[in-house]
Amino acid sequence: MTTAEKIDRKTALDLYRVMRTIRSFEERSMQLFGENKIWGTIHSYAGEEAIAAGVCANLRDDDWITSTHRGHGHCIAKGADLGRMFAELLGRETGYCRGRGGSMHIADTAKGNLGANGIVGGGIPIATGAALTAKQLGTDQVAVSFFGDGAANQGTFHESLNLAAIWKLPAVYVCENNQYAESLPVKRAFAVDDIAKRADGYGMPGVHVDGRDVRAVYAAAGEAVARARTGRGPTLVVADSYRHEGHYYGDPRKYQSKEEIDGWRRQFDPLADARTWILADRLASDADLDTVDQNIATEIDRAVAWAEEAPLASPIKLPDDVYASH
Amino acid sequence: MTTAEKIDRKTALDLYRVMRTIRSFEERSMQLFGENKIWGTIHSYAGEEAIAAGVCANLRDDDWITSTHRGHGHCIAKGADLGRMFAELLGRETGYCRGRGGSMHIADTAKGNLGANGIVGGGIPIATGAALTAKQLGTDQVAVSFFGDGAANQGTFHESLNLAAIWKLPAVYVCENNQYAESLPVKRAFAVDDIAKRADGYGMPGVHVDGRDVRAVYAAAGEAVARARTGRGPTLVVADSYRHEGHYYGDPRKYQSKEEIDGWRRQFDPLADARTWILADRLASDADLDTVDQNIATEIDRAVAWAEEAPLASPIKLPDDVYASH
Amino acid sequence: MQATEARAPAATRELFYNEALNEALRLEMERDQRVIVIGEDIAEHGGAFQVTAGLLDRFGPTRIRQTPISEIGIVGAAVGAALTGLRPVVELMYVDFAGLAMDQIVNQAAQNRFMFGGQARVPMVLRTQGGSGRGNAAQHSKSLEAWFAHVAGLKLVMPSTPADAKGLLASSIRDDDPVIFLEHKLLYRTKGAVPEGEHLVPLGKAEVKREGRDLTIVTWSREVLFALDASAQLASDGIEAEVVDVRTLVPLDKDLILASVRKTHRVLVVHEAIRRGGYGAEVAAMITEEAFDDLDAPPRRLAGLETPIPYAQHLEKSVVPQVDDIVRVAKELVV
Amino acid sequence: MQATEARAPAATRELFYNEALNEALRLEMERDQRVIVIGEDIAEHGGAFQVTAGLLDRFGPTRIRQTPISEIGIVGAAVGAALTGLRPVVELMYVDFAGLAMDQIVNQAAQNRFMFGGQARVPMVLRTQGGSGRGNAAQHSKSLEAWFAHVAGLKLVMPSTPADAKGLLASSIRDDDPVIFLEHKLLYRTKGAVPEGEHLVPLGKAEVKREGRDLTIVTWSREVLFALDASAQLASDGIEAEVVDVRTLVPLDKDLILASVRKTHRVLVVHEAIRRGGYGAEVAAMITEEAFDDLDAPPRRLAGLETPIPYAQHLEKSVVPQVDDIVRVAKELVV
Ligand SMILES: Cc1ncc(C[n+]2csc(CCOP(=O)(O)OP(=O)(O)O)c2C)c(N)n1
Ligand SMILES: Cc1ncc(C[n+]2csc(CCOP(=O)(O)OP(=O)(O)O)c2C)c(N)n1
Ligand SMILES: [Mg+2]
Ligand SMILES: [Mg+2]
Repeated sequence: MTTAEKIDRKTALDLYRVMRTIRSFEERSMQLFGENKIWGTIHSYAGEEAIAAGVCANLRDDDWITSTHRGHGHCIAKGADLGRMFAELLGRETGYCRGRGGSMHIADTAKGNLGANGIVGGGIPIATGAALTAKQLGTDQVAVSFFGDGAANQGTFHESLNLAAIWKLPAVYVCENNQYAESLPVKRAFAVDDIAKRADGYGMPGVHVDGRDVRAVYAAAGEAVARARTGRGPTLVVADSYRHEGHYYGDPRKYQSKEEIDGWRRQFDPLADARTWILADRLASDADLDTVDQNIATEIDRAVAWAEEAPLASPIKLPDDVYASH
Repeated sequence: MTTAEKIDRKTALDLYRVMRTIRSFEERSMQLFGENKIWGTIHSYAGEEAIAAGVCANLRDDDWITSTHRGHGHCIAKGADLGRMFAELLGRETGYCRGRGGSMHIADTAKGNLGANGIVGGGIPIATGAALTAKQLGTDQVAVSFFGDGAANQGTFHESLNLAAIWKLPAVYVCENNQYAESLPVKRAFAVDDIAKRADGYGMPGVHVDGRDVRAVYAAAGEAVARARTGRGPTLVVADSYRHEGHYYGDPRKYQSKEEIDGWRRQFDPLADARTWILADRLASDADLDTVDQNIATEIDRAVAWAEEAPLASPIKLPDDVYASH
Repeated sequence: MQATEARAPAATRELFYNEALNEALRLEMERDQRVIVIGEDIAEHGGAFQVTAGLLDRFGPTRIRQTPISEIGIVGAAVGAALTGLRPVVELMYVDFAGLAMDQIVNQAAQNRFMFGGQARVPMVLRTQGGSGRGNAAQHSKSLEAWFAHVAGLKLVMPSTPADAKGLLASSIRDDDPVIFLEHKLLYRTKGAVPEGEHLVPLGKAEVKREGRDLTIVTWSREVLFALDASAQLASDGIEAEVVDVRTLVPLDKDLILASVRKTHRVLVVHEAIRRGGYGAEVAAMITEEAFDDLDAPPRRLAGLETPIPYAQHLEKSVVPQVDDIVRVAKELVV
Repeated sequence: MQATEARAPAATRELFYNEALNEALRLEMERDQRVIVIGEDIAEHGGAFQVTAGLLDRFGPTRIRQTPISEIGIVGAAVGAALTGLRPVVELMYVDFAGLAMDQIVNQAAQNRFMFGGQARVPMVLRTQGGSGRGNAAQHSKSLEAWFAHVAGLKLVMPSTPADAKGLLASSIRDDDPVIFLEHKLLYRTKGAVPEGEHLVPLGKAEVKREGRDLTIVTWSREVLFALDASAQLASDGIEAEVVDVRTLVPLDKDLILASVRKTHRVLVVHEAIRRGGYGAEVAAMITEEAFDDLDAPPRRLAGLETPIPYAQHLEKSVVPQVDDIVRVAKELVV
């Protein structure tokens, strides 16, 4: 485990703000889904906010990420506009993908988010390719791939990490171990305790970090990003975490007991934890944090209202949107 | 490295016989290819005989193997009939696959050889499935997958080893590290020195063995097979080796220097080595071994003659051979 | 394989399509110890579409073998298991993931028997589901039957009703070749009468789901339901459409399709997959080749637009054939 | 994109098909630093079919990026590279290996632009080769164009001559969408006149490779050569076949094909891939839909038998259309 470092007020508040935004975004999406305004599927990132926040705080706008089906958090942490995100979920013309993508496919290429991905493990090679671009063009950009514990058993994980290692690419592989891949608990999916051990097999450093603690994630990712940016190659970061909700909205969670859920949820709440240490370290007051919370609540309301006012995505000429050149 | 154990006369002679048979088979196939009697592609196993021989000496007829594009050696070591092998290469009706398969696709299911495979890494999941059958039906059969260093960078390797580890399957994964995947040297394909290290990431033992020394292979595989047979789960065995010939018949080997080839070929000749230690350990005399060699030479001649006498494979009703039931 | 359709009809009950599949799995697993189910999320959760619900309790975790997310590893393990004595049924959660496992499906499962000169058989079923209609967007909504149809060595089944689902799944499990069994996500919660007990529908037999004299609609999977709805509307305009449910795309029941076309002289082929290179092209080309002189008009195809499936509900509907589209094109064809 | 065909004709030389491809790669790499080649065995060895021979020396190992055997990783890396500013050309050694990489080809490369509402483009080329004729058997001899044609978001090119190979590869590299570029293993050592310097053949344009009035043979890739040979034989029997080389399967040049059919009234579609679900079905169905009344006979298809490709030379020939087969079927059609 990488230990957390002391953090200044600005960073602490930034991290807190991102985490709170993600949590509030997820709460509102769930609500909208419950109201039948969003359809398809959504996967809540609640409980895992520290990972996206801690990692992306180390990134520039021109660094790249690839994200997952559980992608709202990564998108927000990389700087997305909430209104355009809601608009996407609501199938509006103003959505990031003009209603073509939905929750599982939001990209925000202007901010370096190359996209969520409905294919488990599908983003890992893509981030690897982005890192190749940086290396090839001699920039100091970094590519980060977020993926779950489940994705670590996909062939794409294996092939990509090896490519990045032999080519010393500026890539960071962030495995969000939220204990489950749908209904399959990690202990039934791995015969090895620490997923980070797999890094040894590729000849890259593997770091295991407490994904609840945004300071620890921030520090570990900071090291990995610096390593990548300075040409020292890729890193695998495994962050332990827990998803508060079911795998998807409506998951009956037959594979978990109520005790387990309640216990873990209490134990794994990076947002509550952040509040605690921020106060304990006197980096901000209760009132400061309440203000952050309120501002975010207002921002979310505005974003939803903006999205709901927008016209539905236009179905005209969909076939013309398939190719860039005709 | 697993150290070689003392070996008795019968075992030594058996191992020698199998290795010599493989070598002679390869020599003759190359010759037939040069005479335009075999077409397509052939990949010589010369130089790697100790691996197939050492591993398969631990197997029963009802144990399974999956093999590779470089599959003649595995096939012979698992007990195949040389005549039917040559007949296959010569496109005869009496060939193992009635001329449909050729060198890259010889199977001998009666002896548990589920088949060579033209897809690098393609046999690894299949062996895993065979091991699942053994476990499911409660037999004590074992499944061995042979594959190259190149295949160890395929997704199938990763996914299969993980499945076998979590399910404790009676499988043995034998990685034949002959230093190249076509023109790519292992040092450019891996950023890790020892491929066997990858086993750690799956929670299974990884053993690195000198693939030149049939005694070492026999011993290491013996342990792995015993482990599998007694329900203790899978093992990854990595055997270092060198292919004497090019990747395929006709390979110009632009990626290797003459010095390298000559040096390694001298250094890596499991058959010459075997002769040396068999004599040194007084397990057999020069004359004994010469007799073995001569018998094999005769057997090969007979096998080729038998194959050449057979009719060409019949093209009639090929479409009826696609399905088992209509 | 023997059809039971000739025997005295069994008692039936109304079941959902996914319940019918579940029943087929249960019965075949009871009948034959070698049948196992292997896939993601199929144990406690009962499968993404509840097709394996309750089977874990009945058969335990070794026969209901839940896997990590490793599509090619899983399909390949099924190939190996099938070669060595089991009869695995793989659940691939979405057909869209087939691109991860296509090598084992094609180069290994489909080709094994031929390539090795008939030494082995590969009795496995790959069950999966496709189609749009649930807002799952481009990576979870495709219809890929055309890929499988174009592979020598696979059989290909796409049932549209609960009874066919049960009967065809049982037949597929008993078949000695690799069978791709494609369900549709919007069929799972459709209901229909399903025979109790053993019920086998033979592979390779299409069915006339509605008789008519004015045109033949050849279709499969969810579009069969759309075609039946459309036919009802057409009937009220005096147009009698015959609806042929292909059911098994490979082997294709040419005789039944051609007999219908020879009766109606007009044919509309409908499917949800994109039109370009869809299996509808094969069906249309086959009909033209075999029944050119019986045709009063060229076979028409109505199929998905050439786009990935978009997310938003109204967009999604706009790219795949709906009931109204069938009515419209059928009228054009008959006029 | 602009065709140079209208300009003054450039000087030509006789080149092999693989040399022509090599030249296109070299020129495009010189022209645009963002073009890189990525694949197995492409460096010192020069590619399994010598298409990248000499490029390592010229451009070095970072632009001629030789990879381990990791098909899905490689194709996925190309997708990521294309999204972020490079223009990668992937060499997939055999199209038969596409089953390992199909997910990245389809769910990622092809769908990216649409799925994300037009935010990005994926300017990559996947070069690979298929076809039988070298005794490589079932896992190294397939023709899989029908899979790619059935994917929304891919373009699909299959040149038959060295000049087209050069001109279409250059155009594909300059195209902003993912292009699947399918070569044929038996074309590499065929020769033809190839324009020097910049030579672009536009995507989406078929070409009449031989004019005729009695029937149209629509075909692509290696079968174009067979069709030309067959046409010569037919001519000596007084039958004048027009040979249309489709060149780009997606987008398909319907106009040119239909114009030919409207002239000859009879059409034979020939391809090497297995017939069931082959792209020939699409071409035949399209022709029937668009030119029914111009047809004197149903479009015929001549294609591969529905088997994996066998190893032995005489078996291999027996399952894919040969020159004699074309002659025979063409005669049946014209009588
Ligand atoms: C290739 C593929 N296989 C299966 C699925 C279905 N699926 C969606 S999410 C998921 C679990 C992913 O687990 P993990 O990677 O741990 O991410 P988490 O959901 O826990 O964040 C599965 C199996 C999929 N989308 N893609
Ligand atoms: C999936 C796949 N990719 C590429 C190839 C082409 N190919 C055939 S053998 C080979 C090298 C294999 O290397 P390795 O696994 O080390 O086996 P070796 O040939 O050294 O025995 C390659 C790249 C193939 N047959 N299958
Ligand atoms: Mg997880
Ligand atoms: Mg090797």
